[in-house]
Amino acid sequence: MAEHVDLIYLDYAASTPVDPWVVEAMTALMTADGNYANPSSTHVAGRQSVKFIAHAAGQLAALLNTDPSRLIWTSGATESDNLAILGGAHYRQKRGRHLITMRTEHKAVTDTFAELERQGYSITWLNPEPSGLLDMAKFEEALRDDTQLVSIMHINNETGVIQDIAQIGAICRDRDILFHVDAAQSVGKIPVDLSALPVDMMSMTAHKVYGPKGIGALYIADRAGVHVDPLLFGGGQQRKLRPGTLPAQQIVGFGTAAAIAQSRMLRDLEHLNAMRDRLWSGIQDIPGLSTNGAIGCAFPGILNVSIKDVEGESLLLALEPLCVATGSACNSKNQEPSYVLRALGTSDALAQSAIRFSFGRPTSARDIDIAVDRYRSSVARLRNLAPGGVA
Amino acid sequence: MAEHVDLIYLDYAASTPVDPWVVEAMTALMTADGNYANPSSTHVAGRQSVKFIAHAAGQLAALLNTDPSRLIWTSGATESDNLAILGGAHYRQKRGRHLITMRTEHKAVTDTFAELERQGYSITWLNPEPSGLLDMAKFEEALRDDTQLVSIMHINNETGVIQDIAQIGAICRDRDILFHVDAAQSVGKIPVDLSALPVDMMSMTAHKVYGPKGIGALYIADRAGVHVDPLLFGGGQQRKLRPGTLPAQQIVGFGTAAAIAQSRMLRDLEHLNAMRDRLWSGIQDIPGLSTNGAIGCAFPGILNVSIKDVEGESLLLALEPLCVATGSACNSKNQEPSYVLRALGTSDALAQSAIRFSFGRPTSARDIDIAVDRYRSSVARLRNLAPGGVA
Amino acid sequence: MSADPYSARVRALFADPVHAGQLADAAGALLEDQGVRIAFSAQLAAGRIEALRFQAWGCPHVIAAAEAFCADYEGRNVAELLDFSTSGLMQSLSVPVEKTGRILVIEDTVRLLAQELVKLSPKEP
Amino acid sequence: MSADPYSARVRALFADPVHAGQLADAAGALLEDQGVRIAFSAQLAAGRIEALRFQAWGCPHVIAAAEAFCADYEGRNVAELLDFSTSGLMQSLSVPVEKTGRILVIEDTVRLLAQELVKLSPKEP
Ligand SMILES: Cc1ncc(COP(=O)(O)O)c(C=O)c1O
Ligand SMILES: Cc1ncc(COP(=O)(O)O)c(C=O)c1O
Repeated sequence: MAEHVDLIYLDYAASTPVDPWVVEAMTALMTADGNYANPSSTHVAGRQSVKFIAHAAGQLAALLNTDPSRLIWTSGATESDNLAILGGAHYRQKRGRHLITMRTEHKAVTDTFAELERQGYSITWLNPEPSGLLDMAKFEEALRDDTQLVSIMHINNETGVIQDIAQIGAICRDRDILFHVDAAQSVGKIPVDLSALPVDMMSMTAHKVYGPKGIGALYIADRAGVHVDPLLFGGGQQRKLRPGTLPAQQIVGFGTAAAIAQSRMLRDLEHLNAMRDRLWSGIQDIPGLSTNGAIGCAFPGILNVSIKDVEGESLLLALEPLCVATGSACNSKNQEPSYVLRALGTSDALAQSAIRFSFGRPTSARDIDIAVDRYRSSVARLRNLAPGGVA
Repeated sequence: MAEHVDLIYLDYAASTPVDPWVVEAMTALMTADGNYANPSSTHVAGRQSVKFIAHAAGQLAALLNTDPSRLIWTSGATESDNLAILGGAHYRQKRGRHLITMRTEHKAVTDTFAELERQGYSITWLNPEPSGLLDMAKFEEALRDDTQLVSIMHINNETGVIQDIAQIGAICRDRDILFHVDAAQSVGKIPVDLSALPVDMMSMTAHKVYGPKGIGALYIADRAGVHVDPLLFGGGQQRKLRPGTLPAQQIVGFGTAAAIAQSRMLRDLEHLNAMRDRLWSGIQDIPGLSTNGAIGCAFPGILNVSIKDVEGESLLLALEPLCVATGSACNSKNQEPSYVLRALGTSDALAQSAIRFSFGRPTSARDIDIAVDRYRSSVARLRNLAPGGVA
Repeated sequence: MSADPYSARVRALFADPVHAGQLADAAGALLEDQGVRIAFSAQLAAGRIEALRFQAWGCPHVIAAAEAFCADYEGRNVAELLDFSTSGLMQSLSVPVEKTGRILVIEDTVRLLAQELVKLSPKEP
Repeated sequence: MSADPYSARVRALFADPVHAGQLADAAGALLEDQGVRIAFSAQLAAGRIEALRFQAWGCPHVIAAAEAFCADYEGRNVAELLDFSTSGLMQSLSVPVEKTGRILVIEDTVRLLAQELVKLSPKEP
């Protein structure tokens, strides 16, 4: 970040820089001597845009091992989540109005279910185990004859905990329940094989994987009974499921990012593992430290730790120039302790001290070392500042 | 367009190339040494994104002479139209369920009203005069005690006809009716002063005015009773009216495009006038030629002409390498004659032959001369090819 | 969104329809249906179609199909016209199915033309 | 979306709270409320506050406010403490209104401290 040469960015779960190849591919679809035509236009220039979009759909589909025709472009995972959940629930409402999700989902999911609750649907909100994982027995108990839709995320954005979507999906498939997965944090980061996974709908977004902000996709499986009612109406684009001029440069940005992610996924994962382990081994001996979500169940790109007797907001400020998150990026304005960590059973005081470190391709050992240093010294300083004697 | 050096692009009403300054501003918000952080993040990097977004909101607000806080970012005019119309109708539904629009609106408006019709709202669909304009007496006749929302576009995307939104708005304001304007084709092209216009909501999009595709805005006036129910739910961004990570690079692209548009609007308009007049004077003497929409009521960036005894699809192909449109870009796949032109009273046969030429900053006199030449020779050739003797 | 709606062959035939026109002193047939107008004219010599021309008002597929038909049947026996069907043209030109009706107008016009030509042909003994 | 939640002054006071700590052999006050813990300790000399220190567990505004208070009142008369109110601090540090409750904990602790100090001060005749 040009203006802030000293910043150490460790917030890749909130957003990533755009890969230079992605920027280049996008630029080629914008400039006057590029392909800027409206893909809805029938003329040669319009058809050229269509080709670029088709190519990008192929790239994203290849990453997911699915057919490009199953992908609906949206403005991001938030819209994808809404389309899947509102659209799926509305489409299935005559069959039943019971839906299941977890308390640890992203706001784009929980707020959407809350809207369906206002609309008269019945929602079961499941709590995770302290590890962060969903207990399968509890899940099966929650299922009802009128259950029509289940939405469980893949990688949790705060803790990195990875749910077993294959197992959850198999249970849903058995009972012909729509299964939606918010995969905003996993697509392009860990393997996702939609030809093998019993997933009906999957939300994704480009900006968590070195693509541009403001472009996402919803995968909709080609299976009887799997469909959504649209949320937006207009020019009939995308099989009337999501109208509006297709933002070709954004789509090509997402496609290029997907292709890059596919080509280097194992390398990326190794790197993230190394960075996470370096950070963890640098701080794990601090008294009163604990992880949020079991580290063994978690994606290595995220490490979320709480610390006893340290106030979270002051810790965050003391950590500057580290750019890290407290709660989810999307509600980090909120001073309330994270509802996700609370659902894990973390006390308010501990939840309030949570810091989410998240790593990315550009993260270096030096970044981690600075982070270790800064975290240790900030904790020490704030503890030193606090009065003793009161619990 | 690199691959098609010979193409003559005259479809700027469908989409425009992105201004190089806009591309540059966008790139700075994407690259690793730029400002790529999530604007929802509280850390220094996140706050930097927020500043860029605030600057862009200021640029767009300045173009419209309004306050930046009145603008909601969306994925384009389609979403803005949906948010205004569905959201406005839902918000006001307890007061009444009668709504008014015109048959010549864009699909993003007509399809949204059709959805409200399915939801049980009562819609009055007004026809324009043959000029394309709305007759004020007919409009006032259509108003009812339970009318809650009126949506009339500013510049028509097919004909260029400009509605008198000041007058329509004044009538609505008198009766406390929400007045929404789809200004996708006018913002940045002709003066729009929201401090003076009695408009409650206005939809706009960047890609018609040398900004990127996939970013739009909805203006919502600061007036009692003016509000919308959200369509999407999530992280609480944008006063809960439109959640999702703000796509900073897209917003900055729109803002930059708005600033450029403001600085050169009169120059642009002069240029478009010259281009339109040059084309018109080059073809107006062709027997059987007529304009769709009265040229005197139209924005000079668009010239829509029909021609007797010439089949539209063949004309379009014969016109290659001109990139022009038949109907609206968004339904130009559709072989049906344009519903917009039909609503003007144009016969099916004439509507089917309609060609929309639209001009932009890069349009040159040479482009126009080639277009004139090509149009004349194509018409002559196709007429020559046709059998006589049958009406 | 769509790929190019016209095959290379349609584009070529549309761009240069060498059989466009009307023959003087010739048998002809003219039909209008499905928003399409087709006319053929033919000159015979000894039971053979010596020259075949078309006129058309219609979409590029119709024009290309009419041109392809003329190019194909010029020089053939009148009797062969009776076997003409559009299915081959539909395929070779990759005409989208929704345009079948229009292309059938060509078939009907060809049949009309064949009837006219049969009348003119020297009867076989 | 938000601007920097901390004013430059808050940032400076938080970064370098020179009055942080606890004085030995001093009067003190400690309060916990609103999720905030504050302690002050003070040494007197001839009715004046010779040294003033704080300890705090709380958000940056609380820490900065405690530091600002100490810096301000060191050297002053004990009696002046009784007039202390947080409204000046709220303004000079641009504390957001939703944090008023927390800052009032400082005011309460100061009042406690003042009571302690008044007990120790030589009575005026
Ligand atoms: C798990 C999860 N779901 C949804 C979202 C929302 O994604 P977007 O910003 O693309 O709307 C995010 C990130 O913000 C996320 O982490
Ligand atoms: C009048 C009008 N309204 C709405 C739209 C839709 O805009 P967008 O492509 O930004 O969704 C367009 C252009 O396609 C338009 O011309």
